[in-house]
Amino acid sequence: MCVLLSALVHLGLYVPAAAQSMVSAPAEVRVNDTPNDGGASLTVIWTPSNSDGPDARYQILFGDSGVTDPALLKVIAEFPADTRFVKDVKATWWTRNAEPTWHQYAIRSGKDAELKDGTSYTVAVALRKGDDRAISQLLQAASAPNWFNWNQLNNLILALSFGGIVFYAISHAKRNEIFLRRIPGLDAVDEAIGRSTELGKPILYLTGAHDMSDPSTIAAAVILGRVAKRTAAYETELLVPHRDPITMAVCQEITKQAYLEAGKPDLFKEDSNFFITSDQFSYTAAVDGIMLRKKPAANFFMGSYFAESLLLTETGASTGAIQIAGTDSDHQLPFFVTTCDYTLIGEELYAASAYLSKEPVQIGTLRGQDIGKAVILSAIVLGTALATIGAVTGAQWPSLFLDLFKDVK
Amino acid sequence: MDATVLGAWVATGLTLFIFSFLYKDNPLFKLAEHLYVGVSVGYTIVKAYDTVIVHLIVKPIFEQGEFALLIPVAIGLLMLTRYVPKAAWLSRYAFAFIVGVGSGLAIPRTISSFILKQVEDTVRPVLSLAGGDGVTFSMNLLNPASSINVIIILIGVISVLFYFFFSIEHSGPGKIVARTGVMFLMIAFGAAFGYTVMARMSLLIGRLTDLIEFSDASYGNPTLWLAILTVGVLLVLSRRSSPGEQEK
Amino acid sequence: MIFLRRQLPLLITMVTGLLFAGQYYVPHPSSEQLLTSATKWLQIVGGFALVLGVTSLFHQHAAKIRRKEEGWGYSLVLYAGMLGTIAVGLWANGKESVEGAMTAFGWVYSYMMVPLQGTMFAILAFFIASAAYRSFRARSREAAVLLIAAVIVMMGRVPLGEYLIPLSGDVSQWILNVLNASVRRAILIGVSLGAVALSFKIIFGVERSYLGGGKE
Amino acid sequence: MTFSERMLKIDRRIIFLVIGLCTLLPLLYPVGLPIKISSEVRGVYEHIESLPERSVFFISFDFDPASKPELHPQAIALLRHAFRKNLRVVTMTLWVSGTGLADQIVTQVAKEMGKENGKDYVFLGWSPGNTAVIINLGQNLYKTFPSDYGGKPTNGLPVLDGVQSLRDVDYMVSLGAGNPGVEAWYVFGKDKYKFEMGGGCTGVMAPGLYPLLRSGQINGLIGGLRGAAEYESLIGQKGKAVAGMDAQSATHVAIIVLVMICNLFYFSMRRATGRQSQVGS
Repeated sequence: MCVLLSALVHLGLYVPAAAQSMVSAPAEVRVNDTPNDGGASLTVIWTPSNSDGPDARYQILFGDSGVTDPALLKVIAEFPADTRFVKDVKATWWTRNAEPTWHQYAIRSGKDAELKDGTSYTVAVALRKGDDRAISQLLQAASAPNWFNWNQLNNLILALSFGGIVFYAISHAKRNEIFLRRIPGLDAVDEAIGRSTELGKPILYLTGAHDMSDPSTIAAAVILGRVAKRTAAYETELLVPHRDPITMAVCQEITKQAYLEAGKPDLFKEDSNFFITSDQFSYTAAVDGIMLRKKPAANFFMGSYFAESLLLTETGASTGAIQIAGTDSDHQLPFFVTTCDYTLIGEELYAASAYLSKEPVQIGTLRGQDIGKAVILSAIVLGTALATIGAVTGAQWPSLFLDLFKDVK
Repeated sequence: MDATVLGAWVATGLTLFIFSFLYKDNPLFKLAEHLYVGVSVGYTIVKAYDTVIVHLIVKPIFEQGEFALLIPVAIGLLMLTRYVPKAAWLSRYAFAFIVGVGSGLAIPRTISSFILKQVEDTVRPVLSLAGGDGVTFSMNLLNPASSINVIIILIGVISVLFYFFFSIEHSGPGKIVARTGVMFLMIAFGAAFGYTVMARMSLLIGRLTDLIEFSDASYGNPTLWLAILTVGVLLVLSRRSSPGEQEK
Repeated sequence: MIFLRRQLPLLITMVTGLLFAGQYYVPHPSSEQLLTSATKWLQIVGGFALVLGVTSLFHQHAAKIRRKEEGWGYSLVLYAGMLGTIAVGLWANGKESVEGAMTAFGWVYSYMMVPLQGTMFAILAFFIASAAYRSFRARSREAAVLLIAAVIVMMGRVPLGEYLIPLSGDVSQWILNVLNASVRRAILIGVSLGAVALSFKIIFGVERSYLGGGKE
Repeated sequence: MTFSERMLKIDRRIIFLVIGLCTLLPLLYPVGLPIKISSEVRGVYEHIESLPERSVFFISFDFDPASKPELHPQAIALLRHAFRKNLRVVTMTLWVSGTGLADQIVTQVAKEMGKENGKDYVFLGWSPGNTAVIINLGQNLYKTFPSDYGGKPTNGLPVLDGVQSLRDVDYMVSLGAGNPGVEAWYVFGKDKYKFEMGGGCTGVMAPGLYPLLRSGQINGLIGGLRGAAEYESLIGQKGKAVAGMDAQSATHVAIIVLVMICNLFYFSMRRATGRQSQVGS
């Protein structure tokens, strides 16, 4: 293989000297360590020549350091001369260091060219058109691993600033009152409890499939506090079947507290929160049984749900109960939306819980996320406007902004 | 009896027992359901033992001498202290490690894949310079990259993002944007519902295909006999429980 | 003691969290080596986490049997299924098949686990139909929009629908590709912001419910 | 109670029966309606079609028996295509309860196509750790899976010749029924290790993956049984998915009819109650 290749190089080299004037050697060739990578790669950059075209081809020559005879270099790549431009490589304006119209080729360590970091190698570029071939000057370079990927700078800045915003918002929320809009679903909650009282039927409240480490379960527990307070005030029976023993213990505390706050501690029943089983379908079958036997007037489904959602809400709907759901499990949302009377969609669940709990960490996080969303919203609007201007006028300056939201590796 | 024939009988029986839930919750369903939990837990334990203990821990450590792997083993064992009340706090070290690494890995990757990439793709020129026609606005709805669709996607993304905005009251012009967001959400939910119908029906088709296959005489007609058995049991059970149900 | 029980775990979370978030931006081989080792460790620790999940189930049903609670016979069935599977599994060295021939473990898998799990979810087919019949009503403008989108997608996804109304295929494709994609994208961005915020809160010890392990 | 009200409160077991019959009858007496190919599925098919022989094709079967009817036919069709193109096929699963299924699928198709284990394909098995497994595969395949499913050491297998990590994979498809699935493979795999990637998923997951499809993060998507049926038609080997499509047609149309009837009764009921309240007032 090697012999064959070097034979090819020889053939290319010993073309008549007169023909060499036809094509000019690639000019301003630069060979550097490929930036922003883990090493073992060199990048070659050179200016376009006026012989560039589909019929001309560039060759990348490679060899050990100290080689001065181009004949001893190996051709490791060959491609049409109208390809491999700097602009084809995905990069941002702060990492691009050559004109977009120049040529660029990255030599990676592989079978043809084994690169060791710190060792220098000889590299040259040749332009071939028909039988003519011209070779640039021979350059020496060594590759090295890098400590930072500058292409991901925007990612890092975004991460740091968003983190900063969240913590700032949390500390701000600890000191000040922050406005949160009222979640309409909460009115529906009160209404459902009211109706249960009128009918003298119990209320069923589920906290979802996950344990207390999931934010949606925490939100469900917070909203349970609110519901329990109302049921205490109206003296309505509350049923909370659980799938996780720890969640049950926490919810028991929350319910007790709610009854205390409502001034009816004597009405609190320890067994209104009860554990069924952690298995998905046994739990579902049991809850369905409760729905059919006790016919609660209102069913609440808060927290995280999986395929069991439809089995629960469909049975609930068949008993004629008012159903209110709140979940961040987006794959189950369609079923809740169709079978329930009111659904807190996704983040509305967290917002409702933050609204009720008034806890600075929750409110602050929500506010921080809102700011994040606002930034993204404006970036999208502004970006679309700039991209359109760029596309219509062919101007380059919009990319100064657009590159900030580009994912480049 | 041949293992396949026995398998056909067992599989058919269990399938029918579970389907009996459609009539109502009954002991046959409960039996199959608990068996399901037991078998899948047993399966997981065997797989975890074989993969983790044998192939990822014992072999590399004793055959290749990778003693560094004792560290994750120690972390894993710490996790199990959760069940010893006095030493339960030790499990925190394990969770601290897992959750710490998990959160660290997630931050830049989430930003890259789900924020930057998604914003990058939403930000597209609304008008384009196509060939020699000058500035064009393409109206082709079927081409997702056409100008009209770029605008629709833009409206959808913005209005839905706005809907999940909790710092401002949804009133005035905000109300219109939020309402648009709701409409977009409903369309997406409708599409998801429609798509899911196919998913659920596929499961049913899969089970029925097996039942049809097992109704073959070469297996001894398990589907037929077991269906008769299941219905029979259900009838007996409902007879027996109907006077008792009044008490409940 | 409080340091060991409380601060040190939080410190570990913070150090590992920052380390592995930072790792992403560093292409140097030593940073890659760190990532390789850590993920290898997580793989092994993940195995133990699986055991943890299983044990709680173990406890629960053992208690049920011990106290002879209602339905303890089913718990016995569960145990029998589990122990039987473990026994055949270990006997077969944890392989469902050897050289293409099914082992006893493979038999349990193919003829018990596969039909059981498959049928559990197949039940949903019936419920989705009955939900469609009983709840899918155009009660409000939102509900009407949802309903129409669902019907179009249902039409466009099956050959008979496309045969009856040829346009439905293209329209459902457009709904999925454009309308649905835009909504999902917005949700994805929102959820991701939430996830990043949560990760930050965990790393800096603001959110610590994952530590669990009872009260302080 | 009016007729409409009574019809709306019909025992749901009657609907169960209708759906059962709509599924069963077409399965027993298939019709075979033609299936139109969507661009999402074509994306995956054409990419595999464009791969040169002996390219490395990586499939992760990220599903369990609960999604078997949808993803099993997809897996079979993809493997048949890959083997026919003489690709080197590397398979694994991230879902523990899917290990047995994945093993069956790979063994069955390989046997049918006369492929040799270790040379033309390998099944790496399952490993715990979810996303950690993906990252670790991207760093070093041999460290993640020191041995394959059968216990053979992976290092030195001819099928893995020249493959060090996910970076050396030419095309990757995750057949996902949830998490970890297609999204996880993108975020923790492709995002950094830059292999070309496609996806297959259940109907439940599919609508959520369209943003990734739009942005080119995945270059194709096989969605549910319909996607599998399209793929089966593309490779010209009809299987379980195509056979199931008639039943799908019947049940879908049945549900659409049910929805229409429901709304018909609903509106007639509303009009009736509206009239009543008018009379009352």
